[in-house]
Amino acid sequence: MIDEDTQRELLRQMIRARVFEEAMAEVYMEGKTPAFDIAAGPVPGEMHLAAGQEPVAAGVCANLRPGDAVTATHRPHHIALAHGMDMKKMTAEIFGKETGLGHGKGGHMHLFDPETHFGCSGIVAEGMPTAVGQALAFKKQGKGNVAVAFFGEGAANQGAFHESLNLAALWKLPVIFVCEDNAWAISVPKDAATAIGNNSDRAAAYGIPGALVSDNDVTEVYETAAVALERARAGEGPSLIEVKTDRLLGHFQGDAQLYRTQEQIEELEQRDAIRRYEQALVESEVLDSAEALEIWNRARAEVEEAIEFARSSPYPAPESALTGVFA
Amino acid sequence: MIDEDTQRELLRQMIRARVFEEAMAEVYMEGKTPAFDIAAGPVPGEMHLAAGQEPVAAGVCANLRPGDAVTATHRPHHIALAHGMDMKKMTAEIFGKETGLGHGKGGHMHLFDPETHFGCSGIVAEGMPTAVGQALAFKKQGKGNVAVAFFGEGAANQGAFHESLNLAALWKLPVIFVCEDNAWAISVPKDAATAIGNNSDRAAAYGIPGALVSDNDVTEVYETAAVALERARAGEGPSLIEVKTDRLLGHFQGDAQLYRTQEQIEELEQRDAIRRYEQALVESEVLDSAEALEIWNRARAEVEEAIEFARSSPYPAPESALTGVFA
Amino acid sequence: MTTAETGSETRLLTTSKAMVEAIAQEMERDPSVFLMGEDVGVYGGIFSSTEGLLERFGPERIMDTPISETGFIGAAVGAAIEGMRPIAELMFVDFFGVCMDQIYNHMAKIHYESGGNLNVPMVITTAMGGGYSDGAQHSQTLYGTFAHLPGMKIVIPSNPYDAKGLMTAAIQDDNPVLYFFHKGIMGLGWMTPNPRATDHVPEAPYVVEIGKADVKRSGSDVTIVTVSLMVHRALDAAEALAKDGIDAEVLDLRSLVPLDREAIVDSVTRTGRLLVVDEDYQSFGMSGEVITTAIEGAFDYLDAPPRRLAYPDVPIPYSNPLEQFCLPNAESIAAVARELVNA
Amino acid sequence: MTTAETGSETRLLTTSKAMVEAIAQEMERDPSVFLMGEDVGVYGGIFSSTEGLLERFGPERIMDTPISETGFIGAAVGAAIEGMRPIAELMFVDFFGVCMDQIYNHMAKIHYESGGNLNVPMVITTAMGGGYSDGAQHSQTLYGTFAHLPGMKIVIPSNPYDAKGLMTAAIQDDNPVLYFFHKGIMGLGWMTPNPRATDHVPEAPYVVEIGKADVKRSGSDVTIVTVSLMVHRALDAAEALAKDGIDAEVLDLRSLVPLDREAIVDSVTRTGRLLVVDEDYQSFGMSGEVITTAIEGAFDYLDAPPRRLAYPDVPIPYSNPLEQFCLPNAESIAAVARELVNA
Ligand SMILES: Cc1ncc(C[n+]2csc(CCOP(=O)(O)OP(=O)(O)O)c2C)c(N)n1
Ligand SMILES: Cc1ncc(C[n+]2csc(CCOP(=O)(O)OP(=O)(O)O)c2C)c(N)n1
Ligand SMILES: [Mg+2]
Ligand SMILES: [Mg+2]
Repeated sequence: MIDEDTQRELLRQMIRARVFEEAMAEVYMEGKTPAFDIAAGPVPGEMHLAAGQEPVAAGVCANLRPGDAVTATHRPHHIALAHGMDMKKMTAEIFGKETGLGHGKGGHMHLFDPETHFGCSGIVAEGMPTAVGQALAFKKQGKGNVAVAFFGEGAANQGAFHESLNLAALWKLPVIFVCEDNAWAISVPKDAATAIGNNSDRAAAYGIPGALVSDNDVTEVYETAAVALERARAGEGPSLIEVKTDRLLGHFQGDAQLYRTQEQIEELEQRDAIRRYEQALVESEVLDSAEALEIWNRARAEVEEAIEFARSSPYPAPESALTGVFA
Repeated sequence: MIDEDTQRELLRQMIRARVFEEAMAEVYMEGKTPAFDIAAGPVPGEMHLAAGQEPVAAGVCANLRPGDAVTATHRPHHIALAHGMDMKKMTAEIFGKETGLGHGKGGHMHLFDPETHFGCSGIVAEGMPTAVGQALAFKKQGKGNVAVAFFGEGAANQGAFHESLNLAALWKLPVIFVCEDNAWAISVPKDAATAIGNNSDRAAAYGIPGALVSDNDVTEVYETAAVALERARAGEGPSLIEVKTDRLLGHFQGDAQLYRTQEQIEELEQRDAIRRYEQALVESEVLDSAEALEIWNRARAEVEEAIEFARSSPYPAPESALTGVFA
Repeated sequence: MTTAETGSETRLLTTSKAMVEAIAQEMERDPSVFLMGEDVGVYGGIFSSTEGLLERFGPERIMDTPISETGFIGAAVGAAIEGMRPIAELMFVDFFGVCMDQIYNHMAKIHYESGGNLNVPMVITTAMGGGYSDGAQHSQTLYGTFAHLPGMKIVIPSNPYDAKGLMTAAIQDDNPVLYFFHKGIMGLGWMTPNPRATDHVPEAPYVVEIGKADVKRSGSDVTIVTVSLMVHRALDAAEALAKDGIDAEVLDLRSLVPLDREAIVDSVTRTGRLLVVDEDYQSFGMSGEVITTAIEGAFDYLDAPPRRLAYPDVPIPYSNPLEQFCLPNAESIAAVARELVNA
Repeated sequence: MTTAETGSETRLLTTSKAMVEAIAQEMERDPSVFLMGEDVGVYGGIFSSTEGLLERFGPERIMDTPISETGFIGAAVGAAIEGMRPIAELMFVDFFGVCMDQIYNHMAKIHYESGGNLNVPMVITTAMGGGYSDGAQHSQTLYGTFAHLPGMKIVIPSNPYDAKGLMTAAIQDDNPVLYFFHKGIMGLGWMTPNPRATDHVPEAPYVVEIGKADVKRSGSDVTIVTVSLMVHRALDAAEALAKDGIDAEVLDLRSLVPLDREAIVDSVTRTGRLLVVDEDYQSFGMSGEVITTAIEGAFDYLDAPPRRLAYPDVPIPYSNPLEQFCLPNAESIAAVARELVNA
């Protein structure tokens, strides 16, 4: 049974991420209407939002300790926030500003934060070996820390998945592999890409535990991750966790989603995991509706502040592009 | 029960390969003594011999039909021969001669033969996707043919293994994956590289059958391959077969094998699968000792002839190096 | 702008539609052609490079793949040596690192290693180029990387007409061909509008020969050699230069392998001045090769040392002012051309 | 031949032993240094690049890996950003295609993308080069491919002294460094003997600065620019040329990134003639970059158009006469140099 503080924290983290993503969806369209130009507006480039996938990030990251590392993908915001990344610096990076994490050089798919040991990569599955290496370093340094690699179900058919799991299992490294199975890789459904139903079954190919969380439930994610993390911290090696989750929006903003029906999308919205969890906490009296509303409002204020910070920050000097290739 | 003709043929193929490898081991040293120089002699470069692994090649290839394709690795001779490659052209290629399969451009790791649909690659595991593609072509062409990818147990930890198996399983392609588990990848033993004991267990990660042949027995290889091939020809998709086999020699010629003991090597020699099979056939009266000797003698004559052909063939014109990049 | 005469009706097409038309016509003509890649089916290609093909040819010939580039590009190699003519899409060229072994150690070498006994007739299509803040892993051009490695032809169209004719040629070629399309020339509704991304294209199939550069604007004072989107920037620069009385020739290489060295030498011999514009990283790439070609073939005709304006040797930054600072554009091209002419 | 003064005893060492000594000394000094790769343990590296290290440092710091280059090179990247200083061996550079994404999209870019907040202090060691009939997938040099892509330093020693000093520098560098060693300079007992592969090497640790070219022979008539084994071939050629009264300077670049453009320009300014010798594929690579550098910096000092002698743009053939035909050697270098001087 998860204690009540943690339950409220899980809800809070999911709400923060959701509010952030919804705000991004709006900001992203600024300057891009009426004629959509991907390069235009305060937030240019591709924008992959994770609305619907918050339970995975919140449930896993709530188990992490200072010094634990996380690598994420092209869809990193919910994870970065749950792992404690500074929302202002993150937003400023997404706006391409000097005050951003990478002074505008990284962008939305390249959020690197030494403070929270967070990194991400836009190359599918290729963030996974980084986590393996972080875990290797932790083991060598005797730190007791763990690394977590998040990746999509689409990534599980890439060679890097296989090599990462084998290496981590072989060397009994403190790393957790978390597959966010949102059923889609852009327009390609999982069953058109993956020869079996559940990636968690692939854990057996490496002799490690594989756990399946089948309905995007933050409680179950939390508890499953706790077991895996305990194992990792005890020096018993990696685990693979697969969470069936939902991608409520398009692959990226602007995706017309012609590959799925409006009904399918509405169905996902109806089973929204955050609303479900919020309701459950209210019903079990962990919080009341007013407190829930307060969480939403605080998240809105925090996100607004972060966006305001990003907006009002200066762009980096153009010629700074030429520096910083080497330390 | 395998019919007697086939039994004799299995023995014959294994013996041909063994005699070939032993001859190569000798020829390879020509011009390299007393001071070993890898570039010297009639057969320069790396030389990976497969003595000990003949049951895998013979047992699988005896099931193949004209038009079936095979891809092999850096250690390809036994497979090429069992699959019907012309021994003369193959030997000439290994000698770098104009009469070789690739007119001297390929060499020992790059034997390509359109007649037998044979190819190989020196990059570990990267020959596997080729076989998947050949199977894809056969399916599209409605040919009823099958492709077979041979690879080592070391290759099973490379990303290409994973991608190939998933793709083949997903598309139900007529392809067989045959892992020659000789327990070593150069100097690295399997258990220092592979998180689980049997690669055949990895078949489950792709929802395909995985079969284990545990003692380098050509009969068992033959029968296991027969099942897999039937399945493939019936349109039911790929299978993974793992054979525990023995590498009697070093990784390549010149390898001092400091990573294993002389005793270990002798143990392997003592359980030599060819001698065992020969004895069994004599005991079960499939052939008598004279007939067995005759097989050895014929193989020796064939190999000698091939080497003689290679020796007496001319080198390609040096400037031919510059042509043939494009068709 | 077009050199070939086809005698057929032309229509205004975007580059992406022209490219798709070539694929469709070759698929009609030759049943051994099929296409594989990520999101090439219902989605029609992230950059509309396969739009409408699934509807027309069905899922057996237009195949969505897992995210397994080594797997499916390797499978294309295997299918090609068995007589098929696969087209495989690598969604962004930036992803080459996950499948390069199949591309350069297998696709590009098997013909040679086999002593000519096997052909590998396949096409890899891939999107390149930045300018829209897609960051360091989604904005590169990288054609120099591929052009350095022998055994594959490298084709880089700049406009709809060439896109169609070069695609037809690529599919018909018995060799592996890498076909790079710049996102900014495709004529996509969601990229910064580019008037040159739509043009008259003949309906009937035709071939633009691989290995022939094309003078997109002739001039007498300076030769600007480049490819793809930078052809458009160079043409804009040439217009500005014309107002200053500088007559620039714009040579579109169209392919890097084979490289039309004769065309480079010929143009430089006439103008005496060379500027190479390159969206790929500056060092060890196209700009050095083109300049060296001019040195080897037209040294005595040079009135000034050749110049280059390339993407600097830095990863591609995300932030718009940073990225735009790095990219050559009409103004910076014209500025260097002026310096060169006045040198 | 050596420029740095270390004041310590020297011994005759092969290149491989000099390289290993640097690794061992850095591992003694800095507990965060460790080494991973295939057959780096008991075997000691296929080309003796790690000989004796396992015995000395044990399996925790000298780690044999599975054949999973993406996995373990990626793990090196992850370990590096967490404060370790890994050395990862890619057994042959020819295998880069199975792990290039980790190398150029991760190792080389994370520092830049992070706005300088993360360092990736790691070394990739890799064997290159042919000449001994190892075929198209095991004989390449490929340094041009890596030098084209920003974010990693490229170091290519030619002799024992440089091998040690550059290795020390590479390990101490806070940036990713690719360290290419040519099999033919290692001094292996089983390769064609090479007298320059053994030389005096100081016992005490020392650094050869990355990014500084070295004049291996000074001369006044022609500058021969090259790296690694081709430095030896060029020195042999220079001896032959001296007999003809031609005084050749041999400039060993030692690193391609950073490229010591000043040294190239300086030498060419003095000699007026440039020959680039390159074991990598000719086009779109080192030879073009060096020539362009000379054009940019010393155009007015050139007495003749620069020349290049490179590996031709063909995959590497297996058969000895074919491969030797393609490789530059002392005779062919001297022949081109003579043409250049007499031009
Ligand atoms: C190696 C590689 N191939 C293709 C892509 C293009 N791409 C980006 S995201 C994506 C889909 C990823 O699907 P999944 O792993 O399920 O993550 P999701 O987008 O669902 O979060 C693809 C194909 C890429 N970035 N990297
Ligand atoms: C991608 C790649 N990495 C490393 C090598 C070097 N190498 C050649 S063979 C070999 C061992 C292969 O072991 P295994 O797959 O078990 O085949 P075996 O040699 O035992 O037949 C290695 C590491 C290579 N050729 N390709
Ligand atoms: Mg997904
Ligand atoms: Mg093995």
